[in-house]
Amino acid sequence: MPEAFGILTLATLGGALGVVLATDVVHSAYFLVLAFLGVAGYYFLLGGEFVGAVQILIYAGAVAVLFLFAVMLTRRRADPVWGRSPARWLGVGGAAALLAWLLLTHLERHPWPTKLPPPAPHNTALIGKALFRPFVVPFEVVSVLLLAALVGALLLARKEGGAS
Amino acid sequence: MGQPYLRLAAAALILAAFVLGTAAFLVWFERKLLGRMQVRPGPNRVGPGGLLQPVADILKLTVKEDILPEHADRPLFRLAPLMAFVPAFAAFVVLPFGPGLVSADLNIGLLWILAVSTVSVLALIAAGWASNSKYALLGGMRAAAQMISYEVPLVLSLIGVVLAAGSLRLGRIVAAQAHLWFAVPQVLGFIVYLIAATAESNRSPFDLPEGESELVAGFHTEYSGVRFAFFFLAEYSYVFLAAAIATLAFLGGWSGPFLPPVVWFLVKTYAVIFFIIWLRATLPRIRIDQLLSFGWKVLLPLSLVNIFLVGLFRFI
Amino acid sequence: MVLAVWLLPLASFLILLAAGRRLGHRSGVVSSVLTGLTLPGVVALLAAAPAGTTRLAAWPWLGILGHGLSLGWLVDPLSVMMAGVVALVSTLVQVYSLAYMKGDRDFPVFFAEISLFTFAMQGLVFAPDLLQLFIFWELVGLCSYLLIGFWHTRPAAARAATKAFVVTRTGDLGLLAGILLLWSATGTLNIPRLLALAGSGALGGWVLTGSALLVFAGAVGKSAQFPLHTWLPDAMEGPTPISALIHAATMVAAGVYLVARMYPLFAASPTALEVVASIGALTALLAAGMGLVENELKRVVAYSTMSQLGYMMLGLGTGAYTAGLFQLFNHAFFKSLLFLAAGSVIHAADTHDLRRMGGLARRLPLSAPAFLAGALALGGIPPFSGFFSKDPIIAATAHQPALYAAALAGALLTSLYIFRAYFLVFAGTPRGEHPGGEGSSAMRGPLWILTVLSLGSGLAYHFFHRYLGRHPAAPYPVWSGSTWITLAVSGTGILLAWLLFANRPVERPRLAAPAHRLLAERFYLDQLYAGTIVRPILALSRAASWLDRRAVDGLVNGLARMVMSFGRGLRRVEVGRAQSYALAAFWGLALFILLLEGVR
Amino acid sequence: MPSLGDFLAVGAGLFVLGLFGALMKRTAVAVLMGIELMLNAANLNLVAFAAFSGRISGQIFALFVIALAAAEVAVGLAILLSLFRSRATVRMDDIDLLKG
Repeated sequence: MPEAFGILTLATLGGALGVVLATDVVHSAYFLVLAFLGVAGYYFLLGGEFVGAVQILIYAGAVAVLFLFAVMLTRRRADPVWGRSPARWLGVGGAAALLAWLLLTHLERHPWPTKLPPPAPHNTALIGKALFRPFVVPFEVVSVLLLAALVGALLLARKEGGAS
Repeated sequence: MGQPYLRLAAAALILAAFVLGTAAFLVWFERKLLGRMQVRPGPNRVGPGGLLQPVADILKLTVKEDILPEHADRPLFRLAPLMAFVPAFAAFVVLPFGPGLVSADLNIGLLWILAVSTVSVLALIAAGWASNSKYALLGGMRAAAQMISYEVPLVLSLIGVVLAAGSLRLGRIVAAQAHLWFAVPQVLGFIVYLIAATAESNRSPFDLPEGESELVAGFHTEYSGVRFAFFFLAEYSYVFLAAAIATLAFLGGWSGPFLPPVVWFLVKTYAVIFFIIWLRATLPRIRIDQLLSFGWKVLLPLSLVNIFLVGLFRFI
Repeated sequence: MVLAVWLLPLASFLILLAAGRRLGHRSGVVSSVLTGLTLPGVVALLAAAPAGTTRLAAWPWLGILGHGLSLGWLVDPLSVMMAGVVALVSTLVQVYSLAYMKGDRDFPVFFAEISLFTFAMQGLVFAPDLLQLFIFWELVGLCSYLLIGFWHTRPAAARAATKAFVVTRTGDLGLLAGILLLWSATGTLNIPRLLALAGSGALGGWVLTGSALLVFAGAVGKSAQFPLHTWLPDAMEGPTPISALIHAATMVAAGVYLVARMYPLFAASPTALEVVASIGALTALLAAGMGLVENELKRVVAYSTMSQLGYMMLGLGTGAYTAGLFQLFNHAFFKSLLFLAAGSVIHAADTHDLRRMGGLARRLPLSAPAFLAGALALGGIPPFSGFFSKDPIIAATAHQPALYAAALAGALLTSLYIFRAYFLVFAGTPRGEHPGGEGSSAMRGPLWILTVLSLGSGLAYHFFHRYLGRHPAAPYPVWSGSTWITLAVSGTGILLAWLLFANRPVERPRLAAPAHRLLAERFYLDQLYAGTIVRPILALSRAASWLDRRAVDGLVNGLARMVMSFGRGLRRVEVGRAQSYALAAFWGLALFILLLEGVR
Repeated sequence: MPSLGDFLAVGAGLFVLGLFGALMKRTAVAVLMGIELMLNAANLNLVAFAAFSGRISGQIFALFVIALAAAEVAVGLAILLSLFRSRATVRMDDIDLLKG
């Protein structure tokens, strides 16, 4: 377990770092996939196989592909962070450092539980029931939103004057 | 502490051997079958009935010069074949060959296979992109478009099975077919699945990403040697995987009289593989726009009808 | 029912507002039909509110210091009568306007404004609360302003509209002051409660008299009574149907209605009643005199309106409550008739000037008798309706010699001026080119109906008296001792008019020249106002304007310049880049969290 | 055995990196990637809390977030494409129509 956690942390944070530091946006996208997979691994570790599988399916399978398509269609690859102005570095770097410091000091102050309660045997079934009983309304709202996003994205991405 | 990892490593090793062996065998199987269907002998020089032909091929590929195209995106170029193979391998992990004969019996097995296999799109795009060649890039993009399009009917056709079995665990799905194979009540879903799975694994008549007459060899045009072998391996792994899922989800899995379950499983799987190869030998390649509109306008509605019917019958 | 009567015109207004342009000419039909539909509602109300009953409905609307202002309705014989008049005249006038306004560029706007007016008028009539009454009172005033200035491209119309607005506003100020006075004295604006207070004597002394007189000031302005009468003749710049509806039958009668509505308040104060009666008598006399020398047909009718409103006030002031209201009722019909007939005449003669008309009787076979019927009703000749209301009013003044003399003199002048107009228009030979003839059926129908009503509405005398009677006291007899005198006086007027004006080619000043000038210049009241009120106010306004431009604007502009320069500074920060904004937002959040940390 | 705090720390790191990327990158696509990283960090926290509290709702929330993120990416990239078509740029610094 600690070993798995370590490997996943390496993958996740390494991937995220790669996203930020890669000069090629395509590389960023693949680093992003690494981070996504790492997060999915955490979900498995935490007993949420369903969410983990969905994470792989949606993020690694769909979102990442969308990103790659967008990169290739907009034909811009180089994006080095190193070329930004010192002021920008100071502003953003300071902000990030400040946030990290704030979060980590707060995390340290609190005694967190270390023992995971035994995972429910029918985790996926539980999720299904929860989705269709107490969470039906948000579920339906999300489905409507997805439909709206689908139509919206289609309209936006269609060529001007849309043939057919 | 070391115990579970040791077991994991052993399972992985066995699986890897099996995947490699299966892929190699499939290469021979397909070539031989295609040859017979086209009234020619097929491979017949190396070993009995040409059975050792794949071994020779692999030896040849490993010793071949590894060519890196100029201006290629080196890290991605090197990574792409692995990316293609690893998801296939990961999918095998949850595949049950018989009762209890499974590396990791996840309770979301089917979903896991679906999720993991989508990741292989990334490999095709990476290969196409990194080769810095327009044929490769076009092939990669086509592959991505095709796989994303057929992912939808594929998943939807399996939802009917999940609904009927009430579980995502592959073992349970097989058990639910003790009396009747799902292929019978859900014949619509079965057909949709077969077509979509064939398209998913980029096989003829849906082999547009590597259509020789248009794109040379598609996304792996620039690949040679071991890297090419990996793509080859991955493709045949997917064929096996697709057939195995068809067996598990629609054809009653390993259940059958007299023979041991593993044999039944392999027999059914190879029957499906035989059918897929038969398709390749029979049908011409279709056009890209036909491909996409067929997926969205025919398969998708059909799979939805299937789900509706299953729900209706369960409700009754 | 009330809601239907009240809100149908509003619906019509909203429809025309939204779709007037698209409806085009059909908009008038829509409006007429919707307004006409309120008539059955009024009939139903009449059946539902028998004499002596009061139904009150009010919903709290705005709370101020615990006193709820409410919106609702008050249904009693008085309001039902007035609503009936409004609905009937409004419907007839709209039908008439379908033809009269045909081809006007702003045809739908015209009907939208009439609908709004009708809605406002009904709201005023049914108001159970003085504040609601005031709101609709002002809305009615606004509609009047809009409709007088309907042809706003004509400078005279625009000026007349402004004048009407400003002059009536002067009276409204009094009304508002009266309402505030009543509010501060009693803490309620509910009309029945106020009236009960006034009737029980709980309200007395100077508050009672003061508030009554202030309310009366509002009525004076609306009803064009002396000294706030100057706007009404000018208001004739508006379209003739508007003159008939607003400036004869309904809005100007709202002043009389207000006095009747608040009658117990006046009845409790003899001083107030005296003032009402005196003003009424004075207006009746003066307006009749001015009408005598007027050369514009519509203005003659307008003066007669003022004069008749004076009679109504006189009736109310001398305690002839039902007679005064009956005069309002009858007047609404015969005065609309006169206006609509005058409209036909103007339509046909293409001129407003009496001196250029003549001999039109043959050309206008319907309008001539219609006008004659209106004139006879106005002159108080039996059996026309005016007789049944005017005679009791004059009879009621019999014990007050001054008022009686004024009323009789007014009656003489009334017959004289209206028959002067009649003879000048219809008798004799034509004195000008008269291109047109009788209007279309849409114009003739209302004329017919109003002619019948002018003939017949007097017969409702007994019913009206029973229905509206406040006191159990015996009704004034239709035929009393003074009736003979009144009839003789009116007859003399007609005879004089015939002698002086019939068959004369061109009118010559028959009266002594100075008197004629005095009357023609309307007693110099406009000039007086110009000198004593308008000019000082203008000077004050100029001073205020200077102060406003230099001091106030300077301050405001300075502030604006400050804000602008501040904005210019800020603009540099607004580079339009989402990332910069996000960064700034994040820093703000981070500093906020840090601040919270520090506090803890 | 990692504690809840460890998961939260990973989430925090992921969030900080995502923030850094979203604010620092020049290409709009890369900025969107940073935003996705932040969303993932939030999701990780949700699932971690859900697991350690033994309740399922955190996972449900994570599912919702995943769905919404997918929609957001689709629409965001579609906007980007139309922007690229009309202005031929995806540089964040060139997209300054909000300028005052």
